[in-house]
Amino acid sequence: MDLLNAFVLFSNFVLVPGVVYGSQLALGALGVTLVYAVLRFSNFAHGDLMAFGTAGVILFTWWLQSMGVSAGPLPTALIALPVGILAAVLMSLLMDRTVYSFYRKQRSAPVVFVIASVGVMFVLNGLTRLIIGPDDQRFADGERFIIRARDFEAWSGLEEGLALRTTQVLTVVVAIIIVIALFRFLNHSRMGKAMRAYSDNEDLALLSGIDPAKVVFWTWVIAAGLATVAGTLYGLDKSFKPFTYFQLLLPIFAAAIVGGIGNPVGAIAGGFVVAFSEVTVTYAYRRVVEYVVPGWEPDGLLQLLSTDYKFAVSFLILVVVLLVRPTGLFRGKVI
Amino acid sequence: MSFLTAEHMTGGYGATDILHDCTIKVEQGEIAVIVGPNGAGKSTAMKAVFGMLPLREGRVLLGETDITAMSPQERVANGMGFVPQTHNVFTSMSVEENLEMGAYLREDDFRGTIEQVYDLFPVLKEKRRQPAGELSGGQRQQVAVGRALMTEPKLLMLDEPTAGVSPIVMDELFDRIIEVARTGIAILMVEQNARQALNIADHGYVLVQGRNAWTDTGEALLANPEVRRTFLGG
Amino acid sequence: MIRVEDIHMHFGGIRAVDGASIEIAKGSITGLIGPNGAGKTTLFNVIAGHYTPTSGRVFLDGEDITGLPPHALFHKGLLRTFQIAHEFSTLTVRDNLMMVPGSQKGEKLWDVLLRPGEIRRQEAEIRAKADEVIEFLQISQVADELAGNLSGGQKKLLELGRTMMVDAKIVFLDEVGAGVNRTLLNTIGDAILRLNRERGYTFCMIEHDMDFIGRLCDPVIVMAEGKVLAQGTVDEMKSDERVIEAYLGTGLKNKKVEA
Amino acid sequence: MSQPLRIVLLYSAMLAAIAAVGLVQSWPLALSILNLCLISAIMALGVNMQWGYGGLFNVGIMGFAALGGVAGVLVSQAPRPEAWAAGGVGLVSALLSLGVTVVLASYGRKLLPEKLRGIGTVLIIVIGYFVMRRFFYPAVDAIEAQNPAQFGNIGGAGAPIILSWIVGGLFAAGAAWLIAKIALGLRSDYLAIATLGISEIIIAVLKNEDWLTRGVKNVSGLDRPVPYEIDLQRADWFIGWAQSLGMDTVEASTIFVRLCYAALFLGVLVILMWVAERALNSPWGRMMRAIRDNRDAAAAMGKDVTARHIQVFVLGSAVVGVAGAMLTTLDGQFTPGTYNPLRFTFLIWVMVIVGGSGNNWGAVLGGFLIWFTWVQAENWGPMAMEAVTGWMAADSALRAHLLDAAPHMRLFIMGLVLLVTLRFFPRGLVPEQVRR
Amino acid sequence: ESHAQTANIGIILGFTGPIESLTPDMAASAELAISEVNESGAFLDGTVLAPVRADSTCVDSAAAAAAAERLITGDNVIGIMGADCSGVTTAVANNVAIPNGVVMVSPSATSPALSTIEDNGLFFRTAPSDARQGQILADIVTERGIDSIAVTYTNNDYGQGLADAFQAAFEEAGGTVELVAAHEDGRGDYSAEVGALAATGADALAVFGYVDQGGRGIIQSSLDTGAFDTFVLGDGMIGDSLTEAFGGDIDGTFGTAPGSDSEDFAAFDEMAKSAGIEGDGPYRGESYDAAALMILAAQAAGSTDRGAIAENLIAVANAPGEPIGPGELGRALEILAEGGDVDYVGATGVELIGPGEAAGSYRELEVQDGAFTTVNIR
Ligand SMILES: Nc1ncnc2c1ncn2[C@@H]1O[C@H](COP(=O)(O)OP(=O)(O)OP(=O)(O)O)[C@@H](O)[C@H]1O
Ligand SMILES: Nc1ncnc2c1ncn2[C@@H]1O[C@H](COP(=O)(O)OP(=O)(O)OP(=O)(O)O)[C@@H](O)[C@H]1O
Ligand SMILES: [Mg+2]
Ligand SMILES: [Mg+2]
Repeated sequence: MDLLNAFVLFSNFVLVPGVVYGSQLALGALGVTLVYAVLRFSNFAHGDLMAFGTAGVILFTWWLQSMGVSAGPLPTALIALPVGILAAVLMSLLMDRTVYSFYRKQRSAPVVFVIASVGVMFVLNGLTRLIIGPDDQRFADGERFIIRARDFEAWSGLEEGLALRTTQVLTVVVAIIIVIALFRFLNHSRMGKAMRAYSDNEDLALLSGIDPAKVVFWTWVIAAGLATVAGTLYGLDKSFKPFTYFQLLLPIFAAAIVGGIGNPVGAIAGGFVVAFSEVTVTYAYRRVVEYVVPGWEPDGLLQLLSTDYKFAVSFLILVVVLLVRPTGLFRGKVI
Repeated sequence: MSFLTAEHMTGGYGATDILHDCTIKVEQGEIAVIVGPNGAGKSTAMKAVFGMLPLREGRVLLGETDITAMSPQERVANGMGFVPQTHNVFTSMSVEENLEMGAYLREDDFRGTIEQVYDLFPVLKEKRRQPAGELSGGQRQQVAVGRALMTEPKLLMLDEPTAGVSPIVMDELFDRIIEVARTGIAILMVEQNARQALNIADHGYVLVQGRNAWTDTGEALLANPEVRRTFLGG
Repeated sequence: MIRVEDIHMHFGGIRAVDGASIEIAKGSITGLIGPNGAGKTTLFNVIAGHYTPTSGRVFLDGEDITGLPPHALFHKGLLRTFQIAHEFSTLTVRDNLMMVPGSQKGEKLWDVLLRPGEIRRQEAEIRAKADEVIEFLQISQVADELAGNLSGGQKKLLELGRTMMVDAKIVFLDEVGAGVNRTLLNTIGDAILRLNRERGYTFCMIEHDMDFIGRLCDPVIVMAEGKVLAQGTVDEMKSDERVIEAYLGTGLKNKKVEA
Repeated sequence: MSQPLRIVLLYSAMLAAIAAVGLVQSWPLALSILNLCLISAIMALGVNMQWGYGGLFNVGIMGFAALGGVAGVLVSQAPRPEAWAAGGVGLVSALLSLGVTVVLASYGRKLLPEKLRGIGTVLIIVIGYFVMRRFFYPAVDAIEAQNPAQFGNIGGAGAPIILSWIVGGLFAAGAAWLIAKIALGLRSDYLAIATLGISEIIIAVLKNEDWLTRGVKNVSGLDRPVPYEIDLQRADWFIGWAQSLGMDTVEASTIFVRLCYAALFLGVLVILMWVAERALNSPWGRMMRAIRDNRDAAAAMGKDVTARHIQVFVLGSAVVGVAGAMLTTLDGQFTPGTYNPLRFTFLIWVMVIVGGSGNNWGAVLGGFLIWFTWVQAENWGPMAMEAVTGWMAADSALRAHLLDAAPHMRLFIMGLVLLVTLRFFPRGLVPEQVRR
Repeated sequence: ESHAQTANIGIILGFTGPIESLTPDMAASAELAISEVNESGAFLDGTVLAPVRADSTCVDSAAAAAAAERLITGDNVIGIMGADCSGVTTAVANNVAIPNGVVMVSPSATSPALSTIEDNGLFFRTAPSDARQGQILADIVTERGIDSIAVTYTNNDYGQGLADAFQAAFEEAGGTVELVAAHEDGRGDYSAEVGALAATGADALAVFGYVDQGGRGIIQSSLDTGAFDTFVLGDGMIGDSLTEAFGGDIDGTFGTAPGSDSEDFAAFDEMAKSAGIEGDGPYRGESYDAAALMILAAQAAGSTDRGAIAENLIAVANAPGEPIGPGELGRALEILAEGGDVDYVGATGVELIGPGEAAGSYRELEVQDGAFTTVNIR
């Protein structure tokens, strides 16, 4: 019984939030990793692309809501998703046409692309705020909870409650689906292989009759799609604020790289590493321990490290991982 | 009117021309070999034929059609296959995937062709799952040629296919190339193993500093003492 | 001079080198041949310190050098070339050569700031030396070209040239011949012989061109599947059944039919 | 266009732009922009050493700049004996026990028998950690209890702040050396994220360890290497001097002070530039480029790649540290909150790449251009927006909305400038030159 | 009048960066005061005031200083409303405003260190100091019989200052603070903080942050995980967007916000809303007051001379004189024009003590049926 309580407590404050945040990072990291794998640069504009796409979703969601459309228990945003994705895709393609394609022709060094993407980041940053403003926006609707902590206590008769939110489940489910889909796509579809070939050796890809334009096109379509989905799920679960999305960039990159950048599986793993290293290390284990070891009343909080260092810790763990596995958990690319 | 006609090619990578009025022709079912000192422009000529080098002058005809303006991947679609001298495998992809990429444009079932390639280069079959980047130099070379064969081209261009392959494989390779030619495919290759190459060549081109120095049949060039001394190592 | 004892080099499941033991006598030109994937290059990488072997030892003049980093071995007079050319692509051909000599004053920051004079003198010497090598390799026309822009063969020549910039004890050549014009290759052969005779360089070279091997090498070591298959003079090897079967083959089957 | 000519042209264009600010807006503004340009240029120079020469992808610039700032505080702040009396002993013993732990741990690895090695070291570290906590927390609490509103930290050495420029360099160098020892085995983006992580850790420490530099409570009112405007405005000699020039005393004083700073910064930049140019154009520079091109081959040619990498990483970081200390000096305060990757890492990278990595003149120019834009975009943005919305009805909702968003055009314009420059100078304004 | 001359007032706030979502309303509020004055036409015989905005970025001292430099030497403003975050505020004050003898009135910088800078009587702030609010909050909490509490604060000098003050006072009064955990604004996820805070099993959670920043995130995930349902809020957390978001879920939550009596603030809020300032972030009232104070001081001085404004600022802010609430600026200008005295109270009950600091009184608010209601004045 106590063990069960301990477990529920732990899940409620560590497991569930960790998994959800992890999946959110993972979805972001997938986009970053894909662009890196195919176009060979770290795309700093990804965070703001997420914000841009999500802004699109939000605006359309509002319109739907004003029209009285709704997805029942699920958030209306899901219906609006395609619109946001379309917006993000068009924007990415525009940016590629106007910015990146030039450097591809020039065969510029990856770092030039990176800096160009910083430029794109600034531009998107401005545009997003121009469209929807810098403020916090709420667009979640439908059934917020699947089960609330109290209801759970009542239902299970335990002392500890476990809350589960629609958005949390949604996030995880979508994450799983997308990962599987993407994985099959890259490894088994013709275009997927073409992408990998192109990323490996551009000239030789030409000699195999691969059309670079197509590859680039699909890469952006997928990346932008991922960005919007990730952004929307995140916004539903937490809340939407452009600045926060920019801030997300760091953990996302951390995830992608620690997992082994250029490797989808790595992105997922990385997402969870980062998320859990944030949550577990700074969690105060006193009450869990009290359940597990009855009779022992520790006076401290049994907190390994104060939350002030949460961000630092996640990076520390990241560095350690890299020292053990220099190209990430799943053998990422080195360019 | 030959199958491939690349005439008066003049151009280079930057300001200075590498090729000067260089002409190369290949007939279907024939093997043409380009030899010459290092830096003569052989690879450049190949790239030019394949549209990977801007030409200032000259034109490239495939059959009747003028393909001078075509992009490389369009040329592939038109039945040209090319094995570059360097960077000629997808290092991060498995051997098998490398071959599959060769067949990228093919709609039909290419399992058969893959098997043929494996018969030609048995090592590759063992290593089919290994990333090409981890292969030995010679093994890579075999993958590269295999990839090009997968496209089932009408014109096959090889830039030093035998560089770094062991004698036994080299002989196999030349045999295979002859067979391929017999099936009516035109073959254009650059070789430094010039003797063996000219041995099987119908036509030979000796390139010096981007110009055609000698052009003749394989035997004739092999017989030409001047050529022997200066390019074939006596 | 070099003694290699039962080297194993495994990559995951792959046994690239699987218990090879060889001796390279001082002053010899030893040939190392064998089918593609036999483990020759890997063995070189182990000897030259690029890989630390899974097991086994390497000795240079009786001193155990297993696992020493490449730059340390360089200073002990052990040089190597790369099968797949490793040029410094954003340096000119001349700079590629000039950067080679060890213990250059100009590579110490303090001296750079404090002793410009000396450095200028030293640079002059090194430059002269580099130009000699360029001259010899017949690449003067591209001396100031970026190495990245060289032709395949020219890159191979550059590889060789770098080993000629310093006085080495022993030089490992990994297929310098591949892709090099045969006439030029002969002159290179002569040079190797000269360096060997006059300056007492020891050479160990991987080659697939049997004529070239034949001209230079004695003894010849044949590797296959990570092990030493046979060893002896070129002619012995040429007639050795196993070697023919595994490596040499029996020449072209279909001779070209006259059109 | 030959490189020297190009350099001359671009540099004079840049200075003209700054002068234009002086003429159109005001000279104090122009000068304060110039000062920051100089500091940015030095940072860019440091990063250029690491990336341009060594090909090291350091994304931890922020951290090194911050360490430079710390030096500013620890050097110049007045000593606070009462704080040391309160917790000095504890602090020192904490540091000692830390040192002892490290030593024991490292020796333990060698001495302990194979089996015990793993657990042994861990044990030593854990014990050491707790011993350290024993001393550390009481001491820290004692120190932070000392008048927290005003101080609550260990104070400084009370030395002239200009010394901190050197000390800051040393701090950064020290940290860089440690990091290099740990992380330089990593390649490209992996090194990047590692350095980024470490810099985030540095900032986290500075934000939360109040006993050191008051954490987020900030340290302000650091003393200056140059006179205060107020004093000048009261000094007769200055007033007279200003009048003789026919200038308003207040403006004269601000201009004068900024000129003093400019002189100091320029001095530092010139020295560093001299060294950097010497190094880059020497056999050392050639060796670094070779290593950057191909580590394996360089190693095979007898170059100690790791040692060189550490060397250039430490040097570059030191330069950034110096710049960091200079910045703190100019601000007259140390605020950990200031240090965010966008401003102190990515912006510097933009400077280097736009300027032309691998080329000192380029990096410096990049520092000037990007900082100039960064500051000027602040009012170009709204101006542009005014212009765009000018034709709209004064009360139109759209116009209001757009004007509200005007400040964000700052980043937008920054981005445009960056993209356009990079579009026309893909290899940077002054690209690395091929040495023929 | 066409021949009326104009004067500029600088408004320097972090329009981009961490608090970009708070500043637009703050600026608008300040401009509200300015337009109110312009409409009255009573300022210095019809001089028209024009607001000039500049971006402090909240974090980048150097950029902020440059921006302020522009305002002062470029646009020659008569005074500066700002800056916001203490870091940039100090930088601007020390390096630009004070050297140039320009008045600065910050609506939000609360760092105690600012009290001690050598400001030559040029630096003022309408935001009350943390120490006082901490004390008051502690009293309220104890009175409500809560004796164990967990505290989280936004990791800047405002948050930490308030947290420190609160902790001291609360423990003084015999309560126990189980855990004090900082949170960074604008982070992606706060489950770590909430997890730790929840583990303390404290009765309530004190949140000293900003209403639409990390503070909101903390409350959100506390509610989601059922960790806390009663919250103690600092002034930065008071705002309708909070109640809009969580409605009845946070009934019983209470906190403090500056303001002598609720009417004044309500009046201001009224004006603000009708002027199209939808948001309800913190510091809007303070911003309005800051601008108003400068203008009144100028009026009292009878000129837009920078020095004169500084000399008169305290006088107009404090008694003696006719108390002036929000929306009464026109009247105040009249009085001053006639040489009378005013005691500006404004939206937040301004009272400047010591070195130009506000000693405002506080309203105690509580969330009842999903809306903030003032239950007490302190
Ligand atoms: N890094 C690596 N990872 C995995 N396998 C490797 C790696 N390097 C080499 N191998 C394998 O080891 C074997 C020997 O490679 P090696 O390059 O030594 O052959 P080689 O004798 O040089 O052949 P060649 O004459 O073609 O150069 C090959 O089968 C190759 O696939
Ligand atoms: N990318 C490039 N940019 C500039 N010059 C180049 C480039 N590639 C080759 N060159 C120059 O063009 C000339 C011819 O090069 P090419 O590769 O065609 O020679 P090659 O005949 O193939 O020699 P090899 O037998 O060694 O392959 C060489 O002098 C080389 O320096
Ligand atoms: Mg070639
Ligand atoms: Mg090999």
